[in-house]
Amino acid sequence: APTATDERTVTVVAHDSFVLDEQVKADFEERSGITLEVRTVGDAGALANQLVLSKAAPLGDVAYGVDSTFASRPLDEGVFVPHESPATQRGPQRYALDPQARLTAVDVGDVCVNIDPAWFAERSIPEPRTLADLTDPRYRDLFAVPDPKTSSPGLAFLLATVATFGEPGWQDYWTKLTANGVELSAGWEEAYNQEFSGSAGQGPKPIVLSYASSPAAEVGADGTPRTRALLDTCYRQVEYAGVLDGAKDPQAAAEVMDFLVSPEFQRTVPEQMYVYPTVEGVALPDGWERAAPQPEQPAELPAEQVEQNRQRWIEQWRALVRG
Amino acid sequence: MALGLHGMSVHFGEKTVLSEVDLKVPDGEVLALLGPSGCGKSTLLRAVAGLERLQAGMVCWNDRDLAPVPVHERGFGMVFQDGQLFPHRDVAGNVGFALAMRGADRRRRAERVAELLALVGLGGYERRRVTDLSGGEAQRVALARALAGDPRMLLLDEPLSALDRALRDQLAVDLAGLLARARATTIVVTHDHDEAFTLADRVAVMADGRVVQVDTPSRLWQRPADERVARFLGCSTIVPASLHESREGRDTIATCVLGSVAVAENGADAAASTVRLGLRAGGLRAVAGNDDDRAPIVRQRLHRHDHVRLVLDVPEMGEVEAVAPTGTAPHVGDHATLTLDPNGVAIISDG
Amino acid sequence: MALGLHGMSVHFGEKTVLSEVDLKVPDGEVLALLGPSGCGKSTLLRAVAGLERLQAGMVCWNDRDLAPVPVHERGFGMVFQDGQLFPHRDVAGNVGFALAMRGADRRRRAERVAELLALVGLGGYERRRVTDLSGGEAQRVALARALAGDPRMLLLDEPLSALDRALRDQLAVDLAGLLARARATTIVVTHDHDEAFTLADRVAVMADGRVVQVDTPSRLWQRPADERVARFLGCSTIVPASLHESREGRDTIATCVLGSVAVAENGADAAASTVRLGLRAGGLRAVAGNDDDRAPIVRQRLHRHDHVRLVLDVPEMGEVEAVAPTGTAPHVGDHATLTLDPNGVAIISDG
Amino acid sequence: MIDPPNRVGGHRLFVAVAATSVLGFLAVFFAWPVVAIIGLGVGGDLLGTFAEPSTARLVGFTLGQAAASTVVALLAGMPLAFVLARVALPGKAVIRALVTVPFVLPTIVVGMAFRAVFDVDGAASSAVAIVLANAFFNVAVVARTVGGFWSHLDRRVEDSARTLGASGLRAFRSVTLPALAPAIGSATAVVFLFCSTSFGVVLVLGGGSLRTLETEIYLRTVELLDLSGAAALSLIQLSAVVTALGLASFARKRRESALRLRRADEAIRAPRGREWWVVGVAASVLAALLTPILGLLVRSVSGRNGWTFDGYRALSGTGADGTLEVSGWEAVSQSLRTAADATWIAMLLGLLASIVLVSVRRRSAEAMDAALMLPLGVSAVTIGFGYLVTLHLLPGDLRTSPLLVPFAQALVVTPLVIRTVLPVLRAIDPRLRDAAATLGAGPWRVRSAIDLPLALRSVCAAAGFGFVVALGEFGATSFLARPDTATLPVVIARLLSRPGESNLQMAYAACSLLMVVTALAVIAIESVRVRTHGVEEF
Ligand SMILES: Nc1ncnc2c1ncn2[C@@H]1O[C@H](COP(=O)(O)OP(=O)(O)OP(=O)(O)O)[C@@H](O)[C@H]1O
Ligand SMILES: Nc1ncnc2c1ncn2[C@@H]1O[C@H](COP(=O)(O)OP(=O)(O)OP(=O)(O)O)[C@@H](O)[C@H]1O
Ligand SMILES: Cc1ncc(C[n+]2csc(CCO)c2C)c(N)n1
Ligand SMILES: [Mg+2]
Ligand SMILES: [Mg+2]
Repeated sequence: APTATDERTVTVVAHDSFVLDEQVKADFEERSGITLEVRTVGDAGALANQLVLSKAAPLGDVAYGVDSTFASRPLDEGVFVPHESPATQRGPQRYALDPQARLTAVDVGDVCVNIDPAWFAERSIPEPRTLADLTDPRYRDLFAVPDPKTSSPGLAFLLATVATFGEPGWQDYWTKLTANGVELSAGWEEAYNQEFSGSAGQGPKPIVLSYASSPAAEVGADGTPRTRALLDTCYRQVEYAGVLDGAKDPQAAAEVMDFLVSPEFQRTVPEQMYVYPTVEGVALPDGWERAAPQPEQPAELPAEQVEQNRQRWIEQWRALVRG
Repeated sequence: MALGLHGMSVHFGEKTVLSEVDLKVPDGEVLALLGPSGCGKSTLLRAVAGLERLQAGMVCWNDRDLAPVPVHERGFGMVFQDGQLFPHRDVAGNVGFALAMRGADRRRRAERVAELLALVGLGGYERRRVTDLSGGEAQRVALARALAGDPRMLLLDEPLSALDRALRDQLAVDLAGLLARARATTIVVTHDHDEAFTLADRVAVMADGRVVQVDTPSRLWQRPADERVARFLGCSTIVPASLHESREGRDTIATCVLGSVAVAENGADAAASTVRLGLRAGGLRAVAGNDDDRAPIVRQRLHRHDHVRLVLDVPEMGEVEAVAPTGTAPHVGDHATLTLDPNGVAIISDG
Repeated sequence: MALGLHGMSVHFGEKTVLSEVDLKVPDGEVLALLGPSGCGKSTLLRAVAGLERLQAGMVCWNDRDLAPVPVHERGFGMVFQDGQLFPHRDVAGNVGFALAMRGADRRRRAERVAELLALVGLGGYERRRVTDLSGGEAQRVALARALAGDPRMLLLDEPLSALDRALRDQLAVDLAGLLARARATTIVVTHDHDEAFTLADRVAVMADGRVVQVDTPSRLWQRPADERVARFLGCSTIVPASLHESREGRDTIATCVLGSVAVAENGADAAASTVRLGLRAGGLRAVAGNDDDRAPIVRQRLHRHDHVRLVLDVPEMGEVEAVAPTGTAPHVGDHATLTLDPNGVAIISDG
Repeated sequence: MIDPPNRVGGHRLFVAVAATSVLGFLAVFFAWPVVAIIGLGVGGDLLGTFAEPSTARLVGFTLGQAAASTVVALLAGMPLAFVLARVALPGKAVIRALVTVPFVLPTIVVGMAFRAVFDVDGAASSAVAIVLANAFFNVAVVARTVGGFWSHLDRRVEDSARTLGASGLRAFRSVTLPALAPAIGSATAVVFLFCSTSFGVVLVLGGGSLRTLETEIYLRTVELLDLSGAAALSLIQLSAVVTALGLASFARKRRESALRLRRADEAIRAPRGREWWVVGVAASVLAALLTPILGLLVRSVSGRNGWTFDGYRALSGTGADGTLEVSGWEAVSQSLRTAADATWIAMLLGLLASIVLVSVRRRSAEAMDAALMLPLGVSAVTIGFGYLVTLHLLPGDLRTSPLLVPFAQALVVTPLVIRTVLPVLRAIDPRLRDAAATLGAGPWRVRSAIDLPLALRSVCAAAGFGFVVALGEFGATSFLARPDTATLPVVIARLLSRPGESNLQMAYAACSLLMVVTALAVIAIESVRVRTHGVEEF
């Protein structure tokens, strides 16, 4: 068994949203004798691409947060080495991408349309439920969405429409959506913080694209969420972790991988990162069941299909929406 | 009355630099401004131009207060003591500036610039950078620049001080002619007494921020208003004297311990029988030799370009300055005989 | 030989500003540098100080080439023509600069600064900003600053030009005394001929980048090397003359169309029997009245502070300048009689 | 030919060493990474990217919006520069600090503020909003660079123009403006570069539809890993920047003249006549700058249910559910430390470079000057990704070193230091140095007794401004900073990327804190007063 005196450090290269609960981290370090260092390098896209670029001299030992839409490139480039934690079989295997098990699904995020129920209640307008509802003239000028080219939830939403309406149905859908006055922004930040009436920004629009987990952050003093995710509009993004080829201490890196799918860590991902654990049997925090239940049948597209078509879909979308 | 200054005062912070200056410069007159270093001459010119804020008083032109007229509409040309050429413009760009401000066309401007440069002896300097000029060249460019605008009034702050004597004499004469022709009212600061004579109709003497005397040049030299003016104008020896008419009754004779001399008396105060005489070095002529034991003794002897200047010890009087011709001047330690020369004698009228 | 310039040339681009200047200034000598505006005086001083690149030649000190000695190690103090006071230092900070560079302690520095300021008549000005000084005050500060370092050589570029006559005369005398005591070798550029006499042991005259004559002041005035120098030194009339000994055999007499005059002959070329005379205005004295029809006629009459300057038309000669005493000067249109005054007559030796 | 001896010797060696160090730094931390990352893309379809019609549109829009923003910033900045330099006003340090504050505001925050005001639906109104927002950031550059220089100009040159018949405005145009030209040129170049690499503003206000080379390079590099496309665009960006700099230096071909510099406080007086108009315009500009600032301050204390200090209270924590690894206060101290490091590195480099630039021949100076400006004109992403593929080759993997952040920031700050100090150094009359030399000052003493004090004000201003730039730097910092060494802008961006009222509230509070820290830092750095014996603050 490793002793605490071993000078073992594992650097986790992660996207900007990665947060490690201090207590859980301390416990792990105490238990394993491994010091964890976190290095964040940008959003999920930036992470994947930086891993590729720094393949020859990796930035760390373990990568956290490679997203299904960006996974194929690092896999093709051989950035990761296989490692299969025993816990992988208790959930993460559902999202397996790679027969060699070089990537392990560590969390899932569901990008869903969020609404501000109070806004609808005040005006006695029925709440929308599905993607199709959003093209209804009743919801004209009420929906804010980030651009799929410049924003990762924006891309997920485009994929949701593709998954829902198929090709070329998604294009008709977007034509209608545009005609219905969808508000585009470059980033999620503007759409959610500035346009959305349900957030602290108290913007003008009661419908916004965000995450299934967002309502958990918008819980008022009375303990009830102000906003609600439309669970029939979701698209699932899966995030993976893996051991980097060239890790200084592959053994320690493997231990960290095991840690990432351990219940101790998995339990923290909702509160820390607003995503859901991949491991079964890990309970969501109190209140999440009500405020941010996980959608049961989110849309999904196979990673390789996304990889192949992403560029084209974005271009088509651009042509459609931007004219 | 072209220019009138009435009770004009200028302060810099606590310091009063001009106090209650009254001065009138009639149309077309050239007034020379003389005064010790730091007495406020430059400040006076700047105030007239509208560049200094008056604490009190007025600057009038043809009896109209100039306070509401901004600097550039006064039509006053100025040569600054330190030139203040525009470093970003070449010589022609500097000289032609006033014309450009008036929208004169390019050809007209070039002609006038060439004309003025020729006047100041810098023909062909149009394209030179002003930062490469010698001190005297820069000063001449500044002069040409001020003349270019045909100003109704010229304010010249030591415009010729950096020039050698020959050029200076010539430019002073040229300038005098030019001023006379243009009938531009002018105030010129100068330290050169001869220049004041050549150029000026009247001379104002300043001291400590005040104008203490204004007179024609010859009257100023002959009748300084007080001892300070007299000393400033070169009278190194001041002696009491009595006035009386000459035997022929045509001249007034002044008699002092150093002898008697005919003085130009302008009537008025001939009555005052005791006055003080201010003697310039040239007012006392020394010749070697004097048998009297108590005769003046030469203490110091300095060559000047056309005479010798002596300092002599006169018993019961102290040191006096005198001149002697180069060839025959007494030597240090010699006894000498002093005579008064009317050209170097002034009557101080305050006494 | 303290300072020696050997074939020194300085160009600015195409332009030759100094060409092959040879000049020697022995230890402790004060040399005045005279010359028309733009002839290269300032450039010569700058080159001696090490501030200009020499195209050719050498600057030597005690016969050692100064080329390898950087400016700041030459120990040459300089007063720049336009002062160049440090705007970010007050008066004391400027005057004490050289002492600070040597690491003199604060007390010593303050004492010396006070002493020098008193010398230039600015006692108590220590804390004044240099940008608030009048022109003359600034120039005196620049002088004090250059003196503070006790330089072994002083290069003064018109150090007194912005001062009124009285102060200037006094400072010139003070400066002369100071230079004599300090035995500092000095080159002083001046436009004031009297100042050159007061200060200088010898005078160098420049023209067009060349030194054309170096002589003692009196010899220079009496024997200008050529017509140009003579004209530069004020000889407005040049006439041929013949030399012969006076009847008593003591003096040399020069005779020209305007009369005869005794000239100081320094032996040597007394042999040359025909020379040219350079006449300054003061070399011709005019008195009113002349019965000869072909006598000179007064054309112009200008008052100077202690005499009248006349321009007369002399038949078969053209215009000449002459002086007359203020009281008795002939008027314009009068016939006049001219006499030569030995003090204003120079013999031009080249001819 | 014989050199004047004061221009040779040890000093020349120093200049050589200084030039080598500065260029060495530039080579390692700028040229190498940029060349390497562009090199990775060169194999691909560069020509294809060049030829795309969208590329021409990108270039056009990038340069167009940058030029327009620069013009607006100049027009708005000049009256402020005048007021800062020439008008007697109490509390001018505070105004100077306020003018500087916009510079540090995170672009996303400013973008959102402008979005709230402008209806950014149409491309035209977005473009206008982009231009105004860019100008909003950069008015400070103009006001400070030009104002600092202006305060030392001798008012009497204007006086002489006035006596020659020039109205106040004419005198300004024909005499003051040419004298200010070097400072205006400096400011123009800097602002133009900032605006042509404007990123956050363009994204937020362009709503994803208006794109510039910078946003496109970012997307291609970071999201698409289309290195060849990015390389093509980077090459275009570089050549556009080099061309613009070249044109600028061609335009100021006329030699900068030595000027009579005066103490800064000498030309200050109460405004007269038409000057009041200028003061009025300056006041409006100031009001316009203050509006978003005040808006942010108000926003930071208003919550869903009225006034609240929750945001400020949250600063002592790490965000809701531990969004951050550091508390707000730790971020402040990290920001201050990093910015201080960046500032001293940049001051060192900038001053060395300035000395080199005034000491070498004009031609080489121009080239080196331009080279030092380039980091402002190259995308932070290009540099950041360049680091990724190069810096591990140096001993000690710098890519993960906390030192890299100040180095990267120094790269941006150094040109600013040079642009502020150099015009003053060049305006010093060389004859002052001559005078000092004749009084026994060697080349070093001349630097320390003449150049340094005369340029000190602008050196301090450069330090102050450089510090602010480092405080506000986001592009490179967000790439390189580790979560436990996050600076305030990084923290703010982080908070904004999370849902929840408390995060948003804390983001606004952090923004306000950043502004306050900035204002205080500017006031502190620039009020450094030097008064040794006889040397007054200049
Ligand atoms: N940097 C320069 N470039 C070109 N020409 C110059 C430069 N500096 C001076 N000159 C020219 O060299 C000549 C000599 O200048 P210098 O300053 O030595 O004259 P000076 O004898 O001191 O004249 P002044 O009595 O007017 O001061 C002048 O004609 C001047 O225009
Ligand atoms: N801005 C200023 N602040 C304070 N004092 C000043 C300022 N400008 C000038 N002075 C002082 O005012 C006095 C008058 O200055 P001014 O320049 O008018 O003198 P001046 O008669 O022209 O002297 P000079 O013949 O030496 O040029 C001087 O003692 C000077 O020091
Ligand atoms: C358009 C534009 N956007 C942002 C800033 C603000 N800014 C703060 S620090 C810094 C340095 C480079 O990152 C920049 C550019 C600006 N001035 N101009
Ligand atoms: Mg004066
Ligand atoms: Mg000169």
